Amino acid sequence: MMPIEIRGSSFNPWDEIKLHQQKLNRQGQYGATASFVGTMRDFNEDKHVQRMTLEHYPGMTDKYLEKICKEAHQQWDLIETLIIHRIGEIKIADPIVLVCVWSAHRAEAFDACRFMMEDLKSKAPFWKQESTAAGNRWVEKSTPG
Amino acid sequence: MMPIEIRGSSFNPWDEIKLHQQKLNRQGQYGATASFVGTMRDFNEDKHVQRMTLEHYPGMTDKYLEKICKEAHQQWDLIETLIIHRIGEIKIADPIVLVCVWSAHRAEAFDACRFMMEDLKSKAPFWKQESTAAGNRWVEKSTPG
Amino acid sequence: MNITVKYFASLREQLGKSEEILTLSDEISIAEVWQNVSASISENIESENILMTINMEYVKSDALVKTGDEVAFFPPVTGG
Amino acid sequence: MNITVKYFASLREQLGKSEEILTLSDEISIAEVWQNVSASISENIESENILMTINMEYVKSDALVKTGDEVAFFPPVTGG
Repeated sequence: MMPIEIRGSSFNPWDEIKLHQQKLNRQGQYGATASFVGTMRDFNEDKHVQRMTLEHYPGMTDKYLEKICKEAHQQWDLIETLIIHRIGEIKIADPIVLVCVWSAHRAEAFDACRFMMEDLKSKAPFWKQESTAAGNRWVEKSTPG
Repeated sequence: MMPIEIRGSSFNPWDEIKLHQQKLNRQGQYGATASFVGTMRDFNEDKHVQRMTLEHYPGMTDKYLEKICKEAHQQWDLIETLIIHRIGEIKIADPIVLVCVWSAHRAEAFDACRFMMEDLKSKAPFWKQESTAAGNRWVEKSTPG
Repeated sequence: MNITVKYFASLREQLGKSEEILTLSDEISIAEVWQNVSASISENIESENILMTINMEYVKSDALVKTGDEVAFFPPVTGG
Repeated sequence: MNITVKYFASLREQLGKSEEILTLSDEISIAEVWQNVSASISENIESENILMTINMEYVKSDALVKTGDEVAFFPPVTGG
């Protein structure tokens, strides 16, 4: 299945994983599930952040996330991957990204999940603009992985 | 909070994370949540497995899991950790272990989650006995991490 | 030959546009397209700090642009 | 001096008991306790393949056992 999804509104990552696992219907095959959730904080680079807007490159975003999943499946023996990424107006504590990987054994799940997040952070065409008391600012670079 | 829990009956890891996050009430502080779930497979070392029994060392198990959490908190800047581990009769597709880590940034969450799982796999006093068509057998070693 | 050029995030704001159609007389490199379109920005942006794509695939600055291509320029990405 | 000794998993089955109380005349190392209790097992188990704890903490084989200690022996763990 390897779904990727760009979401315009808030989502609960744990409900999404639970639901996707039910749909996947591969019980007894996966022994390992590694997930990462990135969530909006109220603080970044010395400033309180009030809200955020996530811009993206429509068309390329989907294409790039699909590429990440395909590369992970080529590099490791995986059963399934799931990526969900928010766009638009983000509120404090909103989940921004979910990456989840199912595999038979744990090394593959851990390695693939981290690879996918690092690749997404460095190359997937999304941009954050934060609103602070001092005005709006574009986030210039991601935190190191 | 750093809770650890030994569970005698089936649990849903995604419901547990969701619930614990609500109780934690640190919205806006964590930007990263890394989790790992180990699930019972129907196949191990060339044999179909029907069910499994997880034995443990009561008293030491809790103590050891708490030690893992404390060490992770000493080594990385974490907001919260959660460990749940099953004991007793395990059915195919039952979750066996959940490790979840909340932190401000992703490197800490990924590193701590993996460290906790590897330490748990190599030292926490649990033992698996599998039931196969050929009878019961003790699992002799864990898969490499 | 016509190409579509897209701009995102801070670069879109600096240039004051998100998309334009350029008519080129020759096949040129994407670096030359960047020199062209970035000439109007007062603060000089080094092309090393700009990501470049042709038809939604990352390319190096010496990649050639063909007619009908969708070219995009944007600052380092900050999703996830 | 009395100590409690616990056995788990395959070792518990091989020894046919999960716990016993031993009376020792001297303070001895946990390795010596292991030699004592494992003598009855037909297939020889190398002590390197056995994990040893005193009062629920992992110890090396030269650790000394004191009166009242809870000692445990078990095979490699396989949880998670």
